[in-house]
Amino acid sequence: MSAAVLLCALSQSVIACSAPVDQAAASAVNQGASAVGTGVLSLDLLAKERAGTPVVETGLEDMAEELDTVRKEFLDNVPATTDERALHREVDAALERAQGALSLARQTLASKDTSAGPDNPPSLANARAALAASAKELETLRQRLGTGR
Amino acid sequence: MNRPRNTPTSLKSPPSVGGPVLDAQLHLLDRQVIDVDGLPVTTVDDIELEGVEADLPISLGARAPVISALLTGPVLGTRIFGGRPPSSRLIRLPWHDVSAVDVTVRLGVRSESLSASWVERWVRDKIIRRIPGGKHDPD
Amino acid sequence: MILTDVLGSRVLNSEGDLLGRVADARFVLDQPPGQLLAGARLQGLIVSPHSAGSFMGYERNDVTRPWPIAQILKWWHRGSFLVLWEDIEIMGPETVRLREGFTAYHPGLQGAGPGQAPQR
Amino acid sequence: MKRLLGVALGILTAIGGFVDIGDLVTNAVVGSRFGLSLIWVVGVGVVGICLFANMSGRVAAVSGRATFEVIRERLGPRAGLANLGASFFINLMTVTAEIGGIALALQLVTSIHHLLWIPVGAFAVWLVIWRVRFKIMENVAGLLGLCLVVFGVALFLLQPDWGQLAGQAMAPAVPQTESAAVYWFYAIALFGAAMTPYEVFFFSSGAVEEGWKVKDLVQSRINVLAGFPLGGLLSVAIAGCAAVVLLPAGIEVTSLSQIVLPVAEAGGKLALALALIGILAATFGAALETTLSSGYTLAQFFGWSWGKFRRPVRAARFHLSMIICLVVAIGVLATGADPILITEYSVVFSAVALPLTYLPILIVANDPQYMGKHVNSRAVNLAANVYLVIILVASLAAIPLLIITGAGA
Repeated sequence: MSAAVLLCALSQSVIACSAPVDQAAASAVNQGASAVGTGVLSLDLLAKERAGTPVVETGLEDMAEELDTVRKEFLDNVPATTDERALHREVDAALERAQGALSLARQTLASKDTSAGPDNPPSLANARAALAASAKELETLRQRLGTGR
Repeated sequence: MNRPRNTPTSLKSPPSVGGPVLDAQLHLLDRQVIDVDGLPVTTVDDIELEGVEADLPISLGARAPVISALLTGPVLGTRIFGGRPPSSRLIRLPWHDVSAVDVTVRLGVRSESLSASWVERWVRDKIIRRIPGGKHDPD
Repeated sequence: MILTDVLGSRVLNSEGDLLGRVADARFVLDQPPGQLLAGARLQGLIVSPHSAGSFMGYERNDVTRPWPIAQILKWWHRGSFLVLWEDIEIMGPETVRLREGFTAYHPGLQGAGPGQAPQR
Repeated sequence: MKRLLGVALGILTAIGGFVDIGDLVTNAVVGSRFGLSLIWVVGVGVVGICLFANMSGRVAAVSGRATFEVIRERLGPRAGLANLGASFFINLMTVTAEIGGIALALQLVTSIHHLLWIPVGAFAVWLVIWRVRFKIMENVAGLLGLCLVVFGVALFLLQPDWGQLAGQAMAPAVPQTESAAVYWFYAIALFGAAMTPYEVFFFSSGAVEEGWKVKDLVQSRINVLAGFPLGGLLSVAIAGCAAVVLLPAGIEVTSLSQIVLPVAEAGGKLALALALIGILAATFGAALETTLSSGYTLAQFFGWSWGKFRRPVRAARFHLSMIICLVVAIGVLATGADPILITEYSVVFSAVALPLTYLPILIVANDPQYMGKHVNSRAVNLAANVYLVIILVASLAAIPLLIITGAGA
């Protein structure tokens, strides 16, 4: 097992070290778009009553974890030039908005479960809209940057 | 690596013999040993020869050595990694307990009585027997 | 002594020339029976000029499949021969020395070996 | 009539038992990133596993020797031990992945975090191995695994553009968003997932467990030749669902929760429930098979007594070693290691180890000393030789591609 972990760490560090900022940005945007897209699809399925809460909840949790990792890894890249710094800021902001949208969706779902705060329930529609906006933003970025592969 | 250059070129047919022929590597070593009840006991990790001493000259006309026992246990480790276990640590399956050799080596005795199965017995008595259900057939 | 000590030993003729390495030991079940099976007498050693490991014995039987693995291994062990116990002067973990004027025999086994597949 | 039922049952369990966490994850990942353009690999893998599973089953039925006894006898202790080390390591990795898969599936059903399910899943696996008869264990897991057919149904309900899917499958090409190295990396992963060595260890040991004789060979051949390709179709359906729903949405599969989304989209909650049952059964069944395979390989190498047909006290070290494997798997998963990542590595390492398993089987299947008149036919040998070349290439290319592509990232 340790050999596998070592190899994984090795290959990952090779990527992290060798990847220039624009490639890292493309890869982070690609993964972020995938995570947010999953969130949109999950909420749609929940709204259409095609999937139960456990599946959607787990899916959102998985995606939130993934986004956290993606953003953390992206932040390990240090931009050198002005252009790179701008791109870095742009992508990081988009990832942060994606994180926000996902956590809003998770809160909504959780509050629906416990029916806490009936006065002002954050609605699923709001959460979906936030996720969809983030998905659109990341998709535009992805069009511009490619998948980084 | 110095290649042998004195390999004999013409080979004679071997003399006929009065019994089945076994090549140790091909037919004995690493074969599964099964007891009289069909229970696997161990594998043949090595073979002990009686009637010949290592590196001592053999007198002309001396009787051929015979297999005194099949060996198992720590000898496997030394066979893989080198060295030799002390003679006292060899676990022997005496040849007179062997009843047949085909794709397995079969014994004519029960494994319960063999020193080769002490680890199995220890694990059984100290651990497996104490877990509920270990003594019964699966349902 | 222990058999695998001898396997892999260098085989020398009486003048000390290297002939190869011990690839296997051949036994004959023709001794007075112990209880259940005849005693196993050392008939001799199989010497391979090319490598110590007896790799599956293709040089000693007539199995030719799977092609080409059988052919490659047979070739690898070409030149193997059998020396009888009577021609062995000294046997040890490093070297095996043969007597003067030893005879080299065909290493071939008749048939597939002692055990046929048991019909279960 | 009874015989016909037996055949039908055998085929059904072979279908349900074919898919495990490795097939599930790898096929979904590939479908979501490459569409059906890698599906030809599943075909290559299925033919290979049919060939060699059949061969190992025949060796076991005719000679009574299971695969790892044969490996030790043929390769000797040194190469045999190296082989045992590699096979056992990969097998343990697969056990870990399957138990992680059980836990992830249970999380999808209950919302309770999968870390909490890991000890429960591992304990259930042990209990079944400890107490349930081999035949029942195999049949129940296999039949429940058939629920995965819902992936095939979902694919139809999604009403995809069949022409486009067929085009991807028939004229494979590297998608523009992916590099050639990543494409071939996933080709090897799919191949490794379809041909995992544990299936052969399990299949041959299972033949001994069930006491197969020469006359049972016909039925086993039917089971394999019908069951495995149909199981392979399930794999294709999983990839197809991902290709139809996830690929256009730009979703790349990284978790089990994403794999079931297309089924929900197509068939709603009922289909989703069936898919979850199927995944649970498939991972649970595979966890049983891989845990047993760990015990089989160790016991067969060292000559210990083994087998579920014996009561545990008659195969003490065999049972103890499986308990230890399960504890190790729990330990690894408790560190928070991602089961999906472990799965992806396990299928690639499986591909690396393939020649170690399949070469000795081929050699013994040709040895009249073991096989009598049931040695391989020329046609089987020809096909096996072709596969050995493929296996060797995949094995040699796996690690370099793993490093170049950063595990396909």
